[in-house]
Amino acid sequence: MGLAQLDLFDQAMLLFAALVLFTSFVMLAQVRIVPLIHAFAWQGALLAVATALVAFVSKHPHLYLSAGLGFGLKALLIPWILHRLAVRLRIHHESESIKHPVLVLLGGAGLVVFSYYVTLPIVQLSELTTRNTIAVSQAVVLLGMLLMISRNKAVAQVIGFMSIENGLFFAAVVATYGMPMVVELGIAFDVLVAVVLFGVFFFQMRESIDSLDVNRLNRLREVDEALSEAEPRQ
Amino acid sequence: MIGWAMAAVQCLLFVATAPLFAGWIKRVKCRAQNRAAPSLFQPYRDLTKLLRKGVVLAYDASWIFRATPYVVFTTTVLAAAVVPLIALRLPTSAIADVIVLVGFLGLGRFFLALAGMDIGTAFGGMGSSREMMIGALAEPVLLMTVFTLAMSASTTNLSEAVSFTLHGGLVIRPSFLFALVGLMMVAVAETGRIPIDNPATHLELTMVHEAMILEYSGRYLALLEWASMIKLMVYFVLIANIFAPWGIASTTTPTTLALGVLAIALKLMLLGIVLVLWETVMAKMRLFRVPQYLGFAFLLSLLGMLTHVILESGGH
Amino acid sequence: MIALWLVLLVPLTGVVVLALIGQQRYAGWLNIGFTGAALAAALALAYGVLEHGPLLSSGKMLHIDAFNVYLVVLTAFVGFTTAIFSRPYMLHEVERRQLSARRMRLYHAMYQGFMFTMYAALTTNNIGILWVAMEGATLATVLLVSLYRTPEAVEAAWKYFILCGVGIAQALFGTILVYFAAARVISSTDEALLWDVLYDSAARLEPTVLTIAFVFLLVGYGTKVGLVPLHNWLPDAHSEGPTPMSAILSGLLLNVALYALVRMKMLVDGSLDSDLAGHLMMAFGFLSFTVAGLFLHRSRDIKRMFSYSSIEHMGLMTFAFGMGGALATFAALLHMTVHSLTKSAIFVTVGHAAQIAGTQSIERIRGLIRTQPVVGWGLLIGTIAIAGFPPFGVFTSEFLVLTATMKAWPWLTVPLLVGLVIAFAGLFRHLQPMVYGEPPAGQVAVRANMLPVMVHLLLVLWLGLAIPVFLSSWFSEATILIAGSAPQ
Amino acid sequence: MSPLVLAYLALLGALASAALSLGAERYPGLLRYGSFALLGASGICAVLGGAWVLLSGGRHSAELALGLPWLGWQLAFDPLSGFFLIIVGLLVGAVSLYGPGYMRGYLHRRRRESLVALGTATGLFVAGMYLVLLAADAFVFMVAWELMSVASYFLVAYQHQHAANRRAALLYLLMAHVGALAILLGFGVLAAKGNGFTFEAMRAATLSPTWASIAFALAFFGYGMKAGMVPLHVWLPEAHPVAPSHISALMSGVMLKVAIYGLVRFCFDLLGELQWQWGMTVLVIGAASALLGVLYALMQHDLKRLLAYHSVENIGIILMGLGLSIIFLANDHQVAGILAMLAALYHTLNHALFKGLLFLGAGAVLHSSHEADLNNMGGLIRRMPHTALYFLVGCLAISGLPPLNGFVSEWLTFQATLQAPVLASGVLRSILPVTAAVLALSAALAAACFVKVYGVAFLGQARSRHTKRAREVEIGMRAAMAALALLCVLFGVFPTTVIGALGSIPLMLVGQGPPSATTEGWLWLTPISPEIASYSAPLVALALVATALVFLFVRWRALPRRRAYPWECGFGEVNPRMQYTATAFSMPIRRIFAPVWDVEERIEESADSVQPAQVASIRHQLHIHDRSWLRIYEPIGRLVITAARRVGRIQTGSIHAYLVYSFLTLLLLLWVVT
Repeated sequence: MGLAQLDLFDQAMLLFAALVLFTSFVMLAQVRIVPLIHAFAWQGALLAVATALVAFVSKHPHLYLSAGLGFGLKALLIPWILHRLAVRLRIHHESESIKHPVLVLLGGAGLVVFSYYVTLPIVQLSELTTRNTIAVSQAVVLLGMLLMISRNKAVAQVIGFMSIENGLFFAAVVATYGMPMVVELGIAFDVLVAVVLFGVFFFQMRESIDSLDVNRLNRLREVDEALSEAEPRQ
Repeated sequence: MIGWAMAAVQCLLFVATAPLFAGWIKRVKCRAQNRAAPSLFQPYRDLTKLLRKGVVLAYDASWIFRATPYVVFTTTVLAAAVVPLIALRLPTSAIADVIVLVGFLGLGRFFLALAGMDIGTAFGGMGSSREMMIGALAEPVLLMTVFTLAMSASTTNLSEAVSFTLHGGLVIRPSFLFALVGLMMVAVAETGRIPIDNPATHLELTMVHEAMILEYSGRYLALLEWASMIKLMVYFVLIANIFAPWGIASTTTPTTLALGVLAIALKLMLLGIVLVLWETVMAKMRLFRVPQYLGFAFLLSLLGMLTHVILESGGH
Repeated sequence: MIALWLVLLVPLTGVVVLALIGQQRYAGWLNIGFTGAALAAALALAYGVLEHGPLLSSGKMLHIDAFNVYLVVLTAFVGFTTAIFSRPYMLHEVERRQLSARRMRLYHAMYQGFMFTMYAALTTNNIGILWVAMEGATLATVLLVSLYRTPEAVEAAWKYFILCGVGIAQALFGTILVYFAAARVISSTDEALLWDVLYDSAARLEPTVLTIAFVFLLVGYGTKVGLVPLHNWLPDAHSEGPTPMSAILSGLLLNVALYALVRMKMLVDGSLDSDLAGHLMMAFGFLSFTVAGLFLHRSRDIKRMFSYSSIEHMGLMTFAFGMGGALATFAALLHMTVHSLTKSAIFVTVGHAAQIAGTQSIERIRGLIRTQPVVGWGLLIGTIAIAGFPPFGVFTSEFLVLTATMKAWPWLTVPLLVGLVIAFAGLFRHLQPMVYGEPPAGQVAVRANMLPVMVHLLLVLWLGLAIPVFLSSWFSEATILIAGSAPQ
Repeated sequence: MSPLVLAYLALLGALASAALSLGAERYPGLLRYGSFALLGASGICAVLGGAWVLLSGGRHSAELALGLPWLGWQLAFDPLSGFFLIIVGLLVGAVSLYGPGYMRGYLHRRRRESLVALGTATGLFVAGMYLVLLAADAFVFMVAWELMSVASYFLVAYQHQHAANRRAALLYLLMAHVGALAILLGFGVLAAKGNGFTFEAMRAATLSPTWASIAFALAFFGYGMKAGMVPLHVWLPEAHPVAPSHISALMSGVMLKVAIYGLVRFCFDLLGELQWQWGMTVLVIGAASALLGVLYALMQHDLKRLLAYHSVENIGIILMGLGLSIIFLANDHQVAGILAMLAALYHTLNHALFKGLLFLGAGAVLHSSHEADLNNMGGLIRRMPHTALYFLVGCLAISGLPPLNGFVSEWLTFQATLQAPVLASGVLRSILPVTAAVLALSAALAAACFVKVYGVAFLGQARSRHTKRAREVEIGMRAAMAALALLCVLFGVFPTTVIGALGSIPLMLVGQGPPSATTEGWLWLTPISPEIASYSAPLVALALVATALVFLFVRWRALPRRRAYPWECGFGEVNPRMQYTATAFSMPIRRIFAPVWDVEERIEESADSVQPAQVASIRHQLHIHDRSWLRIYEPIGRLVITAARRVGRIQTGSIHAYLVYSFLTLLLLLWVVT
């Protein structure tokens, strides 16, 4: 059914979905830390709003709760923590150079197409009005991974990780009107702990390799210097 | 019982006449080389002289050194006992077949080689090393030739094999021809004749058999010499009776036996002459030519085997 | 039922208590106490299940059947013995590496936390909670991996965290998809994540969705299992963390991840009529098996080496589970048990060996048998057991796997055997110089507690000689649950 | 009371001795007397039980409540197992006599090896061998088989302070493992077709010729690996020498036989319909092993290594017998087939005896002179007269000389090959005699080799200080060697009796006994019929005994005899360095068969400082390598290493790469499934 047949709220919901996807691309393109964090916060906020809309449309009151949860966590708390960390680690002015930024963005676009293609069978099954957004959520997940792959700064990787979480959250909301509450809570708890731990790790990294550049983390590997020690078989 | 008696007699005859055969060969050889020849019975005189002499032993000689002559003599006599000389189907021929015969000679060689190393001189070791090398190469050839016969006669029992050729009448078997030549070559090699070895010389670099028994004297030497004469005769009787069994006694009546004696005597004289001619025209080989010589012999025996399989028994 | 709750509550209280007083010297004893209590509860639970069959807690929160109950016992047991080993070991570490009291507190608390997540993952009836627990396991152990704060440790921990986090996220997406499929056929959406409900209505779930879901679940939980090429975190985490951690990671975490994977496979198999899931698992298992075998040849760090061997064995199990069929499944279950017993024993021994030599580098560990026979022989015999020599249990399971393969996929046996041989050669060429030969000057024995090793190896030996009736009946029931029929 | 009880007792005895030696660290006496005594008892039980079942025939089965839940350990005890059990028992008995004395050498060492390891591993090793022979299902068979391998691995690695020994042990265990897995697969084929691991089920299995051949190939590979056939023999000369000598005796004398047992059991009992191509393979490989084994042995001058290579040779001879048997049976010539089988079995028994004897002798020499290298020995016959005598018997036996046992079995093998004319196929008819020639060649070379061994080690003059100081070994060790030597003689002189006893094995496997081997009474051995071939070992022995009497009489008469220096070509004194060394002795053969080895020979002449024309000193270096090593094994090793390096590349250490892996895996899978 075309967009026109949908009522306004649905249309708005789809709009927000599109915006969420857009923020993912923004993050993908954003090279400076603080704006990156802000973009992430925006994504969280948009996500929360979209969830609230879904709640309103589909009359699932418990979704309001998860919307609130998402907002508090993903739009306020986590960005705030990350920002503070960035400041305390004095990396909030740093920016990093991405190799072939254009290629990365094109790849991201390709991922969107791919995820649409993959989720097509699912979409055809669903009769929820929100079904088209499953592709979007999966795209957000994949884009998050792409972000992690393309960045060298630990903070950026964390944000990528979080945006994957966002994608999942969004998927849960739009595909199935949210998971059972207990699961939602569990996930939220895990995410929170994860962020805290990430914070701990920033400092640990800082003190061990005094940098947050994950490229420096390459001591543990099996490439060729092992060969010299490898004694002849017999 | 009579059979056993016959067998004993034949064996004794064999042992007794071996020096005669050696004497015959020496004599013919001298004649062939225009030298004054010793009498036919010279070997007997040598043996008796040696037997009378006392023994000188090297300081390091152990009991092996002293036991060896007896072992060698016995094994050779055993070998002689199983070879049909004048009569067939004697009980002794059942004691051992041709493979065992080879085994006997091998046992003798084993001890002889040990004795060579017992003294701890360079010569002994040299002789043993060469002897074992030649023996190792000669043995398969010998067995191959014998197997050719054994397979056409479908037996390894010598007297059975002989009677097979005897009663088979005159059949021309290409395989036998090859086998004959192969066997003769092996015989020459095994009995230490030219071109493999020269019993007449003690030249350090060339001697094989003599190097091993260099330290022997007195009765020990006598036994060894005698044993080698018997060995020589064993081979030639083997050749004579397997490839030309005619005249050998298959029944034990006086006439046939007399005929048998006559026949074998003639064959041996003939073969003696052949050997002498061979030795006169040949020159002693270098040690490392020996493998080629024996290899050729092996090839012949192999051909004999194959011709037997392909040409003679292809049918059934 | 009480036992069931106890299994969960004991470690939870353990977390709290040890988080408060974990820094004391006697905390090690407390740790042993808690794990021991959990073991007792687990045994009681197992006994109950053996008597009255599977049970489902009120509110359908927890669910115990033949499959997970023996894993609970195994987990509790290995956790217990490892705790016994960890007490003197960590004290020695404190002396040697100056671990601060704070870190010891963290260590003990997180040890219990990890155990709790394991139990939760095993006993829960809700595949969402299962996911939460698996993620929780990562969170609980990640700080322990970086306990020593060396650059390598931090790096390993970071990789562990990121890779497992991302991986597990895929699993969550898969879970969501399963939920999505289930929500369409199951009336009450609150029950749509409950294992028993899902399992009963598996046939009605939408195949296409579940196919995609399984892909995500495979990648997700497969990362935890350590399937090549998702395995890269595993050797790092094992080699850099404290040895007791390596022991329970190898002995428990991988098992539980595989458990989750198999549960999902059961669902998918119920829905799909093709055994696509099985083939995927076979492929991954086989790849991991061979690649890990080759990696063994290149290891320079003893703990890395044995973690590669873990990958290899997990690969073999995944392969067997994927192959399905009564014999293979039985073999895989047996292999799970013997592998975690043997491997944890080996890691315990390796810990002592590393303390003796003062390094984990294979080149520098020499002459263990001469220095401390009990450690040297322990390592040697443990390795012989893990390499699949009878009369140890690993041989039994490998024997069954091979014969099952010979029945189903005759031609796969050949590469399988080649893989086994390569892995064996890789292990032994590194092992021999370490245990044999003359020790370097000044190498002295350490205070070692080899009791866990002995117990584990004796158990493995027992399993190799004869599988006790109750255990084999467990396995058979589990096999019936998974594969539909019991081996005979 | 059934033979099984005795078998159980043997098994328990071995296990008990293993358990007992756990205390050996504190009380070495426990090992030297307790566990060896138990081993001896178990050996006796094994011999008795084996003899019982061999003579009475029939199969006694049992099931132990061990192993898989749905399949206990199946045990069966039939003439075949019985025969091999006798072999094991005999050697174990001898070793238990020999061991305590030999252990002395390990007790008074500065750095003492763990006696616990030695005793326990020995016990388990023996127990494993017993169990292999009793096993009646694939599972327990494999368990026992690997137990045997692992235990013997510990024994090979026993003196592990030498890196060479460690390498040998690794190689040994590795190849044993490969072989075991091949065997396992072989069983797997049968089990898959006959659905069941029990031998009963496997016998019932019906295989397509292809699958049967695959099963045979796997089994032959596996057992051949253990038996040490060319080219899978490389582990053998490495592993056997480095173990303590009595263990070497067990490994070379018995363990290889257990592999032969497996082959016989698998081919003749389980596999059902035989195919002549298998026989051909076994025959040809056997011939190759026999020849190459002895050729390599000739080049050795480390005594135990040399003996190990001779094991390869004798295994080759046994395989030839089996191959012939398969060929004949596959062509329905039962008589010839049975003859060949008996020849193989007889040679198995004989090889166990004389190889055990020789290894024990080598151990005795090592024990009292601490020399393993022939080129340092010499003149031992005067210092160790008893050992010398027994060793001589062993040498004669292994060289296949009448009237000793080695000759009988080789003679039977020859007789079997001479049955070739009965075969229809001309190819076989022409190939069999050739293999016979190969057998003859290897036998003759073996004789040469043992002339070398005995002449260099025991005769002549001592070449080293140690050897000069050698003393005769103690009574127990001598008794062990004497017993084996006596058995060698007995089994050589009364072959007819032995053949008669072996009759029940072909009766079980083929369904009929040896037709006419024993018809002429104990005095005459007539494998096919008196007309075709006959051999009367007792009479031959009689003649030799007569000679011996004459000899002794002459010595007693003490005819005039004078001692003097040997002829030394005019150089003053004859000194030991003038003697032929082992290397020199085998030089002609090295020249002749040069292509067989990978010989690297270097001669460095250093010119005299005063007159450069003159050569002051000559250094001669000779290294002889095993070709199969360079050709086959090193390439495989390199292959694995390279593969490992390639694979190592994926572990780059960069987290991005890892993320990419999982990312791509995900995408790939998604793409695959949709």
